[in-house]
Amino acid sequence: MVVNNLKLLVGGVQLRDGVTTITDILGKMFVRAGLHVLAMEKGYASTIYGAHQYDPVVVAETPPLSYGDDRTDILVALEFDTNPDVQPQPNRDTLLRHGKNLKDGGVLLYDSTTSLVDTSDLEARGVKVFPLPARQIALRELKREVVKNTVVTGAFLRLIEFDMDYALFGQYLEERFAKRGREIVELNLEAARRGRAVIEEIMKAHGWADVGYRLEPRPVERPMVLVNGNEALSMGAILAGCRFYAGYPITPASSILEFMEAHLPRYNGRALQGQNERESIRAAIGASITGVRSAIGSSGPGISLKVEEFGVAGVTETPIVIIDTQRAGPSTGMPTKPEQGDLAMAVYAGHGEIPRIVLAAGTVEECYTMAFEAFDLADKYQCPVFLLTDLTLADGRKNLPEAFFAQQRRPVVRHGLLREADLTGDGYRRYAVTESGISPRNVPGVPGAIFKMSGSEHDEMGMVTTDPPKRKAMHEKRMRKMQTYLKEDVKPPQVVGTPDGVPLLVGWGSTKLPLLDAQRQLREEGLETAVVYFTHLWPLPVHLVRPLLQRGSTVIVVEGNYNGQLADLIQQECLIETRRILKYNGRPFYTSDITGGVRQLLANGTRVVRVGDRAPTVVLETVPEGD
Amino acid sequence: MVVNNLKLLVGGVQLRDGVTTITDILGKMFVRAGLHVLAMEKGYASTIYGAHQYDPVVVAETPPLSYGDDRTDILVALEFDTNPDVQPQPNRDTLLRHGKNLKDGGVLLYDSTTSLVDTSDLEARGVKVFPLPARQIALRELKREVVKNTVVTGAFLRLIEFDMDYALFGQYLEERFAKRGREIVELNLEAARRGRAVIEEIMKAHGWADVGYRLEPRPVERPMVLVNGNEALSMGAILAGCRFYAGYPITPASSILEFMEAHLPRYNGRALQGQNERESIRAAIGASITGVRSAIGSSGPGISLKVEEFGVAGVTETPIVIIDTQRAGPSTGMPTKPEQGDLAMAVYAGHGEIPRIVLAAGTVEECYTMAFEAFDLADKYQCPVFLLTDLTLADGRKNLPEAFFAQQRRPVVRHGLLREADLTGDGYRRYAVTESGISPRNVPGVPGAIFKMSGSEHDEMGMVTTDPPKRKAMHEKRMRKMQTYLKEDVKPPQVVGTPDGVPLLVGWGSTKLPLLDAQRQLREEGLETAVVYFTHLWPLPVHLVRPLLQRGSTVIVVEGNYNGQLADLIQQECLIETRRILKYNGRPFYTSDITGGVRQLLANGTRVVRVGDRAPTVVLETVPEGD
Amino acid sequence: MATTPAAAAKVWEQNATPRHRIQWCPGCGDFGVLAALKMALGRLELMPHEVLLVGGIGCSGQIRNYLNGNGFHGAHGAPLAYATGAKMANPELTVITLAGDGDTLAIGMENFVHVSRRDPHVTLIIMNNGVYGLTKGQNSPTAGLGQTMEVHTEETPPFVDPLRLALVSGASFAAQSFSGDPKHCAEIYAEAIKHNGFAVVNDFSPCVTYNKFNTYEWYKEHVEDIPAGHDPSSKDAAWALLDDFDRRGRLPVGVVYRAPRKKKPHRRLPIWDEEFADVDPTPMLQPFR
Amino acid sequence: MATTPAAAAKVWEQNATPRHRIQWCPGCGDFGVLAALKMALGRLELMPHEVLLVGGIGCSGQIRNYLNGNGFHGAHGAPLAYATGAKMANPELTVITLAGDGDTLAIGMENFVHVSRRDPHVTLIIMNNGVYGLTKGQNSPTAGLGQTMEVHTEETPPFVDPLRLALVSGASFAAQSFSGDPKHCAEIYAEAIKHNGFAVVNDFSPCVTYNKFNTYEWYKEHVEDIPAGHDPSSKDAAWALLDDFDRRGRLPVGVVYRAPRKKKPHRRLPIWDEEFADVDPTPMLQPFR
Ligand SMILES: Cc1ncc(C[n+]2csc(CCOP(=O)(O)OP(=O)(O)O)c2C)c(N)n1
Ligand SMILES: Cc1ncc(C[n+]2csc(CCOP(=O)(O)OP(=O)(O)O)c2C)c(N)n1
Ligand code: SF4
Ligand code: SF4
Ligand SMILES: [Mg+2]
Ligand SMILES: [Mg+2]
Repeated sequence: MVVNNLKLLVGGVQLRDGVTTITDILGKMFVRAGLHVLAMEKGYASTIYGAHQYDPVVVAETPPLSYGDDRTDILVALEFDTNPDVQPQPNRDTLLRHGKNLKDGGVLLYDSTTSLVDTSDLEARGVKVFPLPARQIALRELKREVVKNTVVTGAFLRLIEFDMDYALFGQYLEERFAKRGREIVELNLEAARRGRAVIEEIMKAHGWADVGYRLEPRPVERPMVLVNGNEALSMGAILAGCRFYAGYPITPASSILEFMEAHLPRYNGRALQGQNERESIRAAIGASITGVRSAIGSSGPGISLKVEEFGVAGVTETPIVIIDTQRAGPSTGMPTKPEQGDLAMAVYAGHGEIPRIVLAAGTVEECYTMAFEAFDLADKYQCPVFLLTDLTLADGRKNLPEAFFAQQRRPVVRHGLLREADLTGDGYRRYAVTESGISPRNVPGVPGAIFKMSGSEHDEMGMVTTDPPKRKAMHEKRMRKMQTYLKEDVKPPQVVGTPDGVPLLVGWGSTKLPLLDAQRQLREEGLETAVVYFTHLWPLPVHLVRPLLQRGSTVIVVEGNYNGQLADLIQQECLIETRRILKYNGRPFYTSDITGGVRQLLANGTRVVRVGDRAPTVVLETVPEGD
Repeated sequence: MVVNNLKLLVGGVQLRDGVTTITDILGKMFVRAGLHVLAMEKGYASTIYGAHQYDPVVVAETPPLSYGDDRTDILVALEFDTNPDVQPQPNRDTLLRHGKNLKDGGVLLYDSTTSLVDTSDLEARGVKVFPLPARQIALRELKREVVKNTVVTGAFLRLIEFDMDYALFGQYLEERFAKRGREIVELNLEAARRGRAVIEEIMKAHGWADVGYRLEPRPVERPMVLVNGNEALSMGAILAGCRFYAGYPITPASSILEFMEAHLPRYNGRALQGQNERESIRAAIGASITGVRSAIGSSGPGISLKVEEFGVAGVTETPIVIIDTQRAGPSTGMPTKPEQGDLAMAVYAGHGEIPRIVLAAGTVEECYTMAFEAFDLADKYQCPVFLLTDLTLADGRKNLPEAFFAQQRRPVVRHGLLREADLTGDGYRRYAVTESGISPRNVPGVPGAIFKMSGSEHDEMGMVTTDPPKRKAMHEKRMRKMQTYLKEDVKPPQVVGTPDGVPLLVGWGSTKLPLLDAQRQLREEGLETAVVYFTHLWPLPVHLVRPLLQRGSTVIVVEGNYNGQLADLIQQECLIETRRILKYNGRPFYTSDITGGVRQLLANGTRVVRVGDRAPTVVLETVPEGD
Repeated sequence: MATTPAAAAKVWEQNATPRHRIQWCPGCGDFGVLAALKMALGRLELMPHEVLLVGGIGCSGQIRNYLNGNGFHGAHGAPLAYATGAKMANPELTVITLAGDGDTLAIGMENFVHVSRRDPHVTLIIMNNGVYGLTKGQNSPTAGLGQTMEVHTEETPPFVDPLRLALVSGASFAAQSFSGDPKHCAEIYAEAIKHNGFAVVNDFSPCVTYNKFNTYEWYKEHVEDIPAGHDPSSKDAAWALLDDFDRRGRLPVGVVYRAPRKKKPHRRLPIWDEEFADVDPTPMLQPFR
Repeated sequence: MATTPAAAAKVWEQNATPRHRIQWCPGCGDFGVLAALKMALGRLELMPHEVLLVGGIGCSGQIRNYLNGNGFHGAHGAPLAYATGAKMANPELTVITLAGDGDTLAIGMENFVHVSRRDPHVTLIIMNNGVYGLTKGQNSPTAGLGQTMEVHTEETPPFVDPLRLALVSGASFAAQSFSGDPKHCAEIYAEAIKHNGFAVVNDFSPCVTYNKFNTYEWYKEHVEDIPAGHDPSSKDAAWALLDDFDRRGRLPVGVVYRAPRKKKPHRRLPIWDEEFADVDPTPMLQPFR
């Protein structure tokens, strides 16, 4: 019996089967029961209806590091019908795609409404199979198709022997449906009980006392919430003083826009759905000119379309936070799949050269904390600050103590925004050439000074000039901000382990957890490594990074892209040779990708290992998918 | 007496004074007389009227390498009035800005219509000063203001004792004006004679036999033409088979569009002035889909706005040539000033990773020859090919033998464009996964196959997919083209000199001539160097570059940008430390910038020298300039 | 051209990619557009290789894959510009742009106006559902059709009328259709494809998942055929018709405007080696001598 | 507000940057716009610090530097979008966008249409000269005004009428002026600036260097004041007026349309430390419990 440690995967037909309705309910209940949840692999397609959707959820007693590779303990298949594209049985997507990753001795629960599925191969591996005619029960017995998922939920709760008195489930239903009437709450409770009944029958028939997995509530010391990276980031942004946010809808950034639209007005802010990619960043720049902390959020294609405006912000010295929830590119690429392919764009995009700061969050926690940093840095350095996350983080859910949000919150302090009283005398120069590169910032509307901002090269007053010494001085002033940042604000990479003489596993972004998990795994296998994890990517603090990396025996950069974009930066800036483990197949890194890659690299002289040929196995000839 | 070796600078008020009308006439005449002309520093402002404009022209008996630094032999100042912005005399822009660069013993010719200028300081340096009331002669004596420049031309010809029988000048006038009537030709000849008369009087008054400079016609072995980089590039493109060109007007790329609009229709092609930056590249991609060799041309801001489409071309595998006539950025920057600031953008711009080839021309000749290469490579590799030039080249004029164009022309061969006969069987796969990465290319309209192209990740048929192994295979197929290119088509850097054990002067783009001139100069001063000059920048042929650079004693990269973008690429790819001489003040490199920089670098341990604080000296408090 | 009308019809009826499930929600209006396009293309006796379908990005844009014919699919908001370039380069192709209201009228607005002015022989079918379907139902620029707004704010602008915008911008053909009636759509599409100029068809194609206001029922109550007496060659008549329908709270279905301009003929641009055989550089060099 | 009307007028009359020569060709229409703006701003008794001038890129956009008031100048084609953001963030500012026909109607078309829909209290003065002045006279989208085109081709589309486009897109104020008559311009600009919504003024501002067709003389022959009886609050009247002038080959000058929408009031967004003092995160966290 495994207690409080399992990986559940729920799959079904997108939109129709309500996969995430189930994982949302369960996630909330687990967290309220004091358990830890990590669900970073939400799998969905860039079409609204009909494609296969899945959502793996790791539940554990302590905060899990690992996504659990592609191994699954309990598989819940919501499809009630067959996939017309594939003839041979079993022919439901969830089973087809994830069945073989089911652990020996694992559990399968599937909707058997239209037919039973031949699962003899699974059963041969000791998998306990539970056919549940959930849709039929909902339709025929309860006359409401919509409760089919509650039937499944009830069945699942029984399987893992969790919340058997429906204390948590009942509470959830109350919160959700009480307003709409008692009958709905009752109907759902009844549906859950029917699902449970079917499970109990099957168990009795097989003589199973349990299924080998159980979740047990833990004492709740600190109240927890379950949030994804976009939610954490949005909260961080609002608490950091962001009061204007603009975005054109795009996966996986849209949910930030939706959060902002829902919450910003409450805080006297405004959120704008741009009519296109450029309108959104331009409006945000316009808002920022007036002194408002402003941000935009998008993903690859939307960022590419905004490139010209980074230069505008850079030269006019307008603070702007640019959130890039990376997805698999290039071009439209794979809109619902993760990748870390936009680092080079963040660092270099645009003609000519501007000061810019590139940060990347690697965990849901960092999505929150780094939002504060991004707005503070943008304010201080009056330049674009990129905050990179990726689809894994954007959609990935994790429980966090509520106290975390209060502890990590920073007060809003507007460094260097001049007030009327500061504007004495006639000589206000918006672009005064200073030692630090930072010029005093006024905003229009404050009496005492008027000023001109320009994206053309200009003098200290903002008047256009091409005078060579003036140009040189102004360009150098702007670029000097990066030196000041490196002195005053940059953070070195996080180091886990002792780097001396061991292979360094270097990463950034959402590879953080898999890296730490791989380190743990390798240690168990007798190989010590140190993890060097970057959050502050550009400008690269060479003075901190180079000596650090030189301590290791070899530098292995683990990145979710083709070239190894951080590895390239390290080589360029530190002149240190890097080796690379790269994955760009549209799936996050698994622990085994990294451990396998490290072993391969160390075994031979290879410089690059490109993982991801295999997982997850897909049997369908052609995967139906949209854009 | 210096014969056939001088640097002339003509200056005046933009639009009003017709600076380039004079240099155009003179340039043509010099070339017809068998002399060599190099005029790479056309100085103009991003406003239409009123700013200072200048055009330095080097004339020599053999093809000159050097721009002659900022030294001038003969200064022609066309302003006839004073600059209202500046009180102290001498107060005409040309004199003010360029007077102190006039060589001791040089020559000054200026329009004295409104007043004489106090030039005693120049005269003290032995400068021969010729006040010429050109506008007054034109207005009062000839009753036609427009011939004021012909008066100046006549005077200038007399100064340098060139074409004294007006054989060449008369021929030019015939060609230009004969259609509009004999009187105009006669009027201009008379104007020239009046200018000459004034010079002769002054010379007589001072007792000067000559001014110390003379141009003598040379036997014309091969007929020459005088072209700028944009013209050479446009001709190359058309002869390379480009039949669709699109651009949104932008300095300094507009003249390519104008050339294409004038000439393409003659060759059954079409040129499109886009209504915006995106329409132009998108229309060009649309044309390319149908098999037409297509190109777009723009400069920094326009390239930044097109970034998303590079990815589209990369993933749909649509050939497209992207001409970037770089200008000083970032943002609107300095539209009429040169810079080499877009290399990183060309290499990295866009989210995700695509195959792309980045070439850069360094001379007017290479603008022509590399156009062929760009279109051939785009065709063969079905990807975006960037051809970088810069404002120095775009506007810079040089004489070339007509034979050069015929010799360097390449026939149009459409590698790999399938015809109906090639399309046998049912199995045409637009994106077939091949060893080389190159898939067979069909175009719509050819019977025998239909196909789908997509910017979303796709399978061999072009159908959208997110299947991990398929994605991996297709992404790798695309990126593999770069390996094939490195094997089959890349060219190593050009090496001038013997690189072993000497400092290597590394460059790309329009720094080529100054680099060669600096090498010559340093050799004269006893320092041997080798010039390593890149035309094929990305993907960088590490296998050729690394061993080459390792032969030198130190690697000094000379670039017109702030960071040292090629230097960064070299460090990243070759892990070789670079030192840098950088200039980004909106002016081209002078020989002395490089020689001075090299000496500075070698004298101490400095890694970076940033030149250009000084030249050219500008006295005006604020330089009036637009965008 | 196909050998026989029946053969032509058949060639279009087959699914372009039979192994692919159609990824629209059951009942999505785009099914009607697909059916209608198959009819129209069959009726016009075109062969698939002669056709280039340029798809937008959105649920709607996927139609390019469900339909025979060559397909191109690039950036969001860009299809009209690709189509213009393709048609300029090869006037022998039948070029059809199939895109959503978001793609065409939000991010693609710049192309919509300018391509209307340029008037290439390109057909545009807007699969207008009032939402960004594919990104989960946010308001598109046509959101709010049939509703009045009392208080305005920058965040929620009033809807755009694509027909009026096309007319003002210079489109030479403007029609409206309702995908709930594919047969009628097919007639309109066929007219549009034949039109020698830029032909805009604003197709009401309900999003059953995200637009709960402009439903099939709502459209059925609001669409009304354009009266037989309407003279589509008159711009004044077109405006009058739109005004009249507006006043009555109705949506006209049919061809509102059709006035082909006199066009300069163009040939396919050279692409084959032999077409470059005798290119004489002299006219280009001449001015530099 | 300035202390006295005379003081206000004076503050605007001074050159913003006296050390800078004005970089327009002698006779450029933009001089008239500059003079008119000085009059209008003075008359409205605004203080320079209350004003944000967002300039386009072009000869015209330089006007931001010749005029008192704060200035912003970013990418070509973008000023309306910056202006919208600035106004949304700080409704207390007077935000005026000054841009060319190329900036506004070519590369900036997407903003023109969408900002017309959004209707922020922003004034747009298009300095319309039919060319891209700053890049040396290429045709802009308004090129060809007053000329008829016999044969059409994609390369040279017919001109855009900014007023009709603004009206169709939803602008709540549309006017036309001729910079040859700065006094009249000033009246119109003042009306536009006061209008609580998006106000488009299409100003005919001749380019004496590159547009040899639409000259001062040509405009003088073609412009005609809008008759006193015109009711600008009626959209029908506005269209009728445009149609009537078109038919007669005349260009109306004055306010064509003015119909303020009912707007949701907004306050300046918080920017000072103390405005963030009591921000309660609970409503955000609540749903995740
Ligand atoms: C540059 C860019 N921005 C945003 C997106 C995300 N996106 C995909 S489809 C779409 C809108 C689709 O709406 P519409 O064109 O109306 O098509 P529908 O799905 O309604 O048929 C958006 C915003 C994208 N693909 N590219
Ligand atoms: C992205 C970009 N593309 C092109 C340009 C070049 N450019 C500068 S001004 C201009 C057009 C100006 O025309 P208009 O807006 O009508 O202003 P005018 O000069 O006529 O007043 C262009 C195309 C640019 N600055 N940025
Ligand atoms: S979401 Fe709407 S538009 Fe998209 S497929 Fe479903 S019904 Fe059609
Ligand atoms: S070029 Fe035209 S628009 Fe520009 S300043 Fe001269 S007259 Fe004015
Ligand atoms: Mg839509
Ligand atoms: Mg203009």
